[in-house]
Amino acid sequence: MNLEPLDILLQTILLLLLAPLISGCIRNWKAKLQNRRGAPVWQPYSDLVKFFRKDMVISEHASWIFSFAPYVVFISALAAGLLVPMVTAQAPLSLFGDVLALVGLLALGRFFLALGGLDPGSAFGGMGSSREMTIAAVAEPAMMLAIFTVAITAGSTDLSHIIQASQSPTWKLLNPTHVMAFAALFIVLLAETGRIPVDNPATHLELTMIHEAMLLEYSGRYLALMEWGASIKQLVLMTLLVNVFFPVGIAAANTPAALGIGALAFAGKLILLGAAVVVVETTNAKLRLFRVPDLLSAAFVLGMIALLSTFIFQ
Amino acid sequence: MPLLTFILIAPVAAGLANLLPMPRRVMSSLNVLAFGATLVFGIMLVHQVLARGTVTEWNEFLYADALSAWMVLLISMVSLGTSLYAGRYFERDKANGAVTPARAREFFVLTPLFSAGMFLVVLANNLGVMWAAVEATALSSVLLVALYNRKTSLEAAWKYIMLGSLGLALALLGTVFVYAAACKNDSGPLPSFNWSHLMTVAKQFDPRMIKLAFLLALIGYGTKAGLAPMHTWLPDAHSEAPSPTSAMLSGASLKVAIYALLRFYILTTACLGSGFSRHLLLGFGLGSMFLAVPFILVQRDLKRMLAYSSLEHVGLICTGIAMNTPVTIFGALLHMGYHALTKPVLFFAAGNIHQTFHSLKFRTIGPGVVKVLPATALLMILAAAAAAGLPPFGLFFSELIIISGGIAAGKIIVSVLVLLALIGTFCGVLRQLTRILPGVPKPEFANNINAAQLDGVPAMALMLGALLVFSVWLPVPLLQEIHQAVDIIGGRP
Amino acid sequence: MDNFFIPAFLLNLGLSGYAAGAVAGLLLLRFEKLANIFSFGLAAFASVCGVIACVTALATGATAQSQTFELLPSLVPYLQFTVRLDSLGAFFGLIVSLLGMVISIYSLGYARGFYGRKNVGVFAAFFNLLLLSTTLVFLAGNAFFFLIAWEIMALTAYCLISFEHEKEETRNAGVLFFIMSHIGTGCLILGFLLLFQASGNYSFDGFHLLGNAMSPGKRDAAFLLFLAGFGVKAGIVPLHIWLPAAHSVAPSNVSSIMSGVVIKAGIYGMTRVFFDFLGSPPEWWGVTVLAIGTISAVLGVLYALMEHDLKRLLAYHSIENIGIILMGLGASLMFLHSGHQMLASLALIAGLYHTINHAVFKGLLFLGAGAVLHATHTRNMEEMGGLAKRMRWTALFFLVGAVAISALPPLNGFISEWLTYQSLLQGFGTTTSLVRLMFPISGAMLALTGALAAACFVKAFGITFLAQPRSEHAKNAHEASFTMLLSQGILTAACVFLGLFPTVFLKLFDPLTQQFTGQQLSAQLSAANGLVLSNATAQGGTVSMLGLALLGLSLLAVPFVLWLLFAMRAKTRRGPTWDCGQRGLTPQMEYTATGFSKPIRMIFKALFRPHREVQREYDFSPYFATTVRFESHVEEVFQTRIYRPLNRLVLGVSRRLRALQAGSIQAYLIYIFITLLLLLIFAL
Amino acid sequence: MNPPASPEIGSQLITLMAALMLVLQLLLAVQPMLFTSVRLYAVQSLFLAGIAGVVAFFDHAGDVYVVAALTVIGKVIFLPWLLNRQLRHIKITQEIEPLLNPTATMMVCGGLVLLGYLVARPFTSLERLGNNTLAVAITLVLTGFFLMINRRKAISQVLALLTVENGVMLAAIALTTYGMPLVVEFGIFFDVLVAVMILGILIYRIRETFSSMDTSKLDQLKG
Repeated sequence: MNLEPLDILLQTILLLLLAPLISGCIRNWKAKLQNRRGAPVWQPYSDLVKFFRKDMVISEHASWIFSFAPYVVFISALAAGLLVPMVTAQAPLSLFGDVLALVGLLALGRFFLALGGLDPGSAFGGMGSSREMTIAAVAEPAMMLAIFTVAITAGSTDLSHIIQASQSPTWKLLNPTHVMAFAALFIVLLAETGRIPVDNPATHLELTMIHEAMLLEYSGRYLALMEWGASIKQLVLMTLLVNVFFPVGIAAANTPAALGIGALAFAGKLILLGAAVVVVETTNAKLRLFRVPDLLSAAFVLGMIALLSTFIFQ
Repeated sequence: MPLLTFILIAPVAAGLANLLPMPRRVMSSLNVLAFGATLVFGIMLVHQVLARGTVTEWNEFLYADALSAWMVLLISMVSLGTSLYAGRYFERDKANGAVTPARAREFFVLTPLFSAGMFLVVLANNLGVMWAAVEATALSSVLLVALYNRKTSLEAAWKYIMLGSLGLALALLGTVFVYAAACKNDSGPLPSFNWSHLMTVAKQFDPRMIKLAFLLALIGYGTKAGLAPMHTWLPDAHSEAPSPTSAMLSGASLKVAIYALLRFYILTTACLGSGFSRHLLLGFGLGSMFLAVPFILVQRDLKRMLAYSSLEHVGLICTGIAMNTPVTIFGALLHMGYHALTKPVLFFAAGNIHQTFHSLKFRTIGPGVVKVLPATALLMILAAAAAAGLPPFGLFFSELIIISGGIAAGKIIVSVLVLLALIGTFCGVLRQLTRILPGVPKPEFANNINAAQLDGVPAMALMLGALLVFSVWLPVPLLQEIHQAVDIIGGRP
Repeated sequence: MDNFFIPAFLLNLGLSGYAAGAVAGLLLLRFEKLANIFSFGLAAFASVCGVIACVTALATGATAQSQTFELLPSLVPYLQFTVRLDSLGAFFGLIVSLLGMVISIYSLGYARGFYGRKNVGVFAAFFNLLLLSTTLVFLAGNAFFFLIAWEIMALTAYCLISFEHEKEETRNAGVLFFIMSHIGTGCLILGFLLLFQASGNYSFDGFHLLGNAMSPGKRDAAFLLFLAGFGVKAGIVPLHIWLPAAHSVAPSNVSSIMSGVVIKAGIYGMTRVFFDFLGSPPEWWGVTVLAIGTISAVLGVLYALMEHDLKRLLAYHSIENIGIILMGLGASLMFLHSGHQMLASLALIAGLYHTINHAVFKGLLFLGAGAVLHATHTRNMEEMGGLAKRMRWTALFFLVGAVAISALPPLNGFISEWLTYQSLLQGFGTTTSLVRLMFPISGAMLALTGALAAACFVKAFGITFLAQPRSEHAKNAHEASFTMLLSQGILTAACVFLGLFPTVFLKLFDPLTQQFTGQQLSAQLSAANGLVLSNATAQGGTVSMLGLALLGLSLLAVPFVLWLLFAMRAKTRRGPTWDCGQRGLTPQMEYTATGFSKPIRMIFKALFRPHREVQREYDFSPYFATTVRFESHVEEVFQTRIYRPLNRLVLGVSRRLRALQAGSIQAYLIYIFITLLLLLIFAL
Repeated sequence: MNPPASPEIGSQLITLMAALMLVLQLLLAVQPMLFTSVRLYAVQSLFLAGIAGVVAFFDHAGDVYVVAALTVIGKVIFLPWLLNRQLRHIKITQEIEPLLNPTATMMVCGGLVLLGYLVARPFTSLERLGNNTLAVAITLVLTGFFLMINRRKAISQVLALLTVENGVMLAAIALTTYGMPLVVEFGIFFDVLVAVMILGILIYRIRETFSSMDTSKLDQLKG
């Protein structure tokens, strides 16, 4: 497998442009579902531009870590995105890293995000970092179990290879294993992207917020990078979910037709998943922090069952 | 030249000379001189034994084989170290008013006689004479134990002499039985009671008598050697005696008693085959090892702890011999030697500590000896590491050799037990010494830092140095000589 | 043999270098500066020799079959002072020499803190002896010799741990360490004795694959004995009890060498015995090791999270990483059982790669912690903070170490855990028995461990280096001296190198896997001519830290372009942190280390059983307290449930037995009398 | 003495005296007066000497006369004198409460006698003079031992020790053709003398420091 600069460039652009749109859509549909008009779907773009234009206020207690974190968060998410096949079955950079590397990159981003939250020395930041790392810690095993299930059935940890394998006729699309693994991973998605019932992306109420609490001291282009990074991460996880479990219509070859179909299918799947997220967010209330582990342990158990069923069905 | 005679005469001469009023310096240097001489003679003796097998004098009244030669070396080393240390020790005691000059002289007179007795034990050919000599060592050392004339030291001396002489009475009965067996054996008017003779005819002895004899000797000489449960006098005597005497008792006298016991053991083995005597000795050896552990673990007194560790080592030596394979016996003899070099150092260090802190209770001494007596503490740490069986000191080797030999001979359980006991002792010693050696000294001692700092250090350093050297390198003749001793004990001609 | 000449020569040079260093330290007792320079200088020189020797030996294949030479003539039966350089020995020799070199350099600066206070000469001498004995542990070719080196290692380690013996805490920690280690040694002696009984001598060559010739019972007994014996040294749960105490009270360079190298002696021993001596393993061996590894990893990191003593925290992470290493070894044993040589080598490499990685980054972290202690005179993280501004370089190095130990790309920790994941995942297919569930489960636990470790080091770095200083000490902290920084820099570079160029380093494993599993993997493990690390399967599954790093750098273009487009004119100014309007944010308002790990403490309450105590003083209503005192601490369940009761039992029994020596001469006479009667009756 | 008397008479004499020694031992065991004890010991030693003499007479063994002489000088004359002197010096006349009351003491002694006979039985065939002298000897040793346990006064413990020693000597005479070799006899003899002297010194010092010679007070050293 050789690297194609064009693919890399295209996918990078796709990630950069698509990510804010997704968050915009989700926000908008949520409003609709709650009988509000809601901000337009392209609101995030204008937010980002605005943030970039603005001056920055940096806490006097902060050290260089504070300024270093946004770049790491943003770039790690972006790099992770280049490891996932989106429209084409062959991810542009799957040579550089498999699904484990992807998890690793996201973790790297989280690591520096949390440090950035601690650096200014405000109680909110510390609280946010603490909770973020805790939830990530309990989410990680569930995520890994789900991924293992897929990786074991596909016999590889290479995402492109997993998806190619999933397109092979022998692949049972809706076998219980994958259903449960999907469920587990979906819960993890909610946790990782800071959605209700784990976190409330809209709130700035100190007792409930997690992700926002860490960003509280950020402003200007750093804030932009942080937000953007977050939405890219969300896009990456959603892509992972949809493309691994519903590999329909992914372009196997680089013919325009195939690409077109692939793009459409991809968009369609994202819309569906986004809708699912919206429904969950509107129909649930945010959980108390110490109930969250129960949810995630449920995800873990689902992953376990998924594994056991692979064990049974093989 | 009549080596054996010289070996006996040198210390006696020194002791008698010390009866005359002389300054302390002269007396101690006389002792040093005498024991230096015996050491040299001992080395020469080793060579003669290697050359001729056995050395006899006064038409076979004195008799030395490899085993005796080995013992002679040990006794001389310990006595030499002791007399090197004793001089300054009693100077300070006099300064503290702990002893009167007369009593100090008593020490310088009795110690050489004590060693002379021990030399006679290992050189006597006649078992009866050997017994008398053992009794003599007991008598000469009891006054040394009582030297300080404190209540406790008198108590210790009383227990020592009573238990000791009782045990020795039993040992005498055992000796009588052996002699009786000899009488029954040959019809001559007055049969020879010489070891060299008995061994030649041991086969024909009446087994029942020899059995009884060995039992009595085991209890009798076992009392003197401090085998459990006859050991009860040992911690008292060792802790109450002046440190040089404790060193002599633990370093030499215990082993001499073992030597006497060994003679009977060899005889019995030759007569009855190894089974009977071996199992008894094994039982007592292991018993002593295991009894020592709890007493060390919860000990409150430094010198008593050292005494119990001696008990443990004696037990190990007996176990090694009782396992009765060439390797284990070799290990046991080696262990004797290394222990004789190690334990005195510890007692000397204890002596320095006692004179500086005026107590031996761990609680009173408290932490921080390293700060108060740096040199002593350092040497003590090294010696303790050696005694606890840590490399690079020889006791680690000898212990591992004994255990390996046991395993090689298929005695797994015994070896495991030995290992357990050793670990237990290690933990105890470490726990106790950590209570006193490191740390910050109590305020009341913080001021007399460096007091008596270098006294006795040369003696300790000498013995420790010897231990270290002989741990990594044994002269070939010595090695051969130990192997001969192994054959003697193992009953292989 | 000629390609063995250079290593042999250098080894001798190195060993004698250590010895010389020790002697120099003792000779120059009175001149501390000279002692410091000469002794540690010689140590550094010796370890450089060691590094070169081991690398050349591994690279030139001098270790293909083991090479031996006698160090000294021996006089006692069974004992030979055989130095034996085979691939495994050389690999661990490399670790000890590398760390030894760096830490000797560090000590040059660190030991200055002892001037006038403690005796630097003695310290340096023990340090050299520790390095010497540890090297000999890895190179001994004779079990007897091995045990000697092992015990000397323990002895010197004990002396170094309790070097600052003025504190009682230190003394107790030292005793605990030495007792545990001695019990472990007891197990080792028994284990070796079992082997010895089978082979008749103590030579390691004679032990090779000896287990196949032993009766299964003895073989399993030996396995368990060695597992326990080496486990104590490695600090596996539940035998780890000594480790946090000892590592935290020791001088930091000692903690660094202990955690980086000495506990690895346990790993060395297990690898040596399980793969070299005991022959083809039954399945339950691998399962046991894997299980123990998993448990140690999870519990280690959980207890680490509960600590706010920086060095105890790092110590618990040593337990965690030992667990991860054992996961690799255990998996490898299971693969050997099921006859998958290729996977066995992969798992073995994973374990050993993590061994050197842990050595590097844990060494680095302890050195960093040492620098922090040096500057703030406290181990309590709650009194630190804001050091990133005052100790820029230390902060940078510590951060790299933290990222590495949290197994985050692009550093070395990630590589070895990636290899572990790979072997675990592929392990699932190797058997159809239920046992295979072990693999994904321990994989998931590994993930949990990794995430918790990340959390823990966000806390460690964040609370220590970020935000405002929480105490005067922290406020007046100063950067460490040059040598201390240099050494940390070297280890940081090592972290980066081992992360970015694993395929280069993996070549060194070839002789090793060749020796134990008959496979050479470095070729299959590297793809795209060495730029990419592959999992050696056809289905792919590749990772390239180098690639990701370059990608990351090139992606910096994006923010740059955006900056050009929009933010050219945006200004940046400093302002106070948002303080909710009441002016002035004080350090007391910052999140504490304890607070940071509170959620986790709550989640795992069942395990931690935290002791919590709140005292409120109030005038009229408890909701308006005038003063509040909050106390909370977590004590290890092993401490409270196993070790303390055991200790009490032993001492209690001993105290009872003291009554035997009651002081009455009549009683003593009775003892003898009864013995006499019994013997007489027995003789009848 | 030209007509060599028949061995029967000798052996009967010996048996008689041995029996008397045993009786004295038992008396010694139960009666508390110290001066009496010393006298009893002296008489017992006299019988020992007598036995030695008889043996020497009937076996024409010159050495054994020496043994008898030594016994008389040492144990019948010197030691009792020494002990009496001590007793007078420290003005203690009574053994107060022994551990066991006389009845129990006697019963224990009876048991010990039994054991002594059991132990000696295999060897009775080997004895030339008088049967079961050896049994008496072993019994003396055992009872003497028990006496040491049973007594508290330092001096009576010493006495007990000396009776043990008597038993050993009796065994020596009973078992061996012509007694032990002279050198050994001398060695033993002087050892015993020195031992008693040293014990005397110790008793004296103990009396000085403890103002009592009750050995059950000597229990400071524990553990």
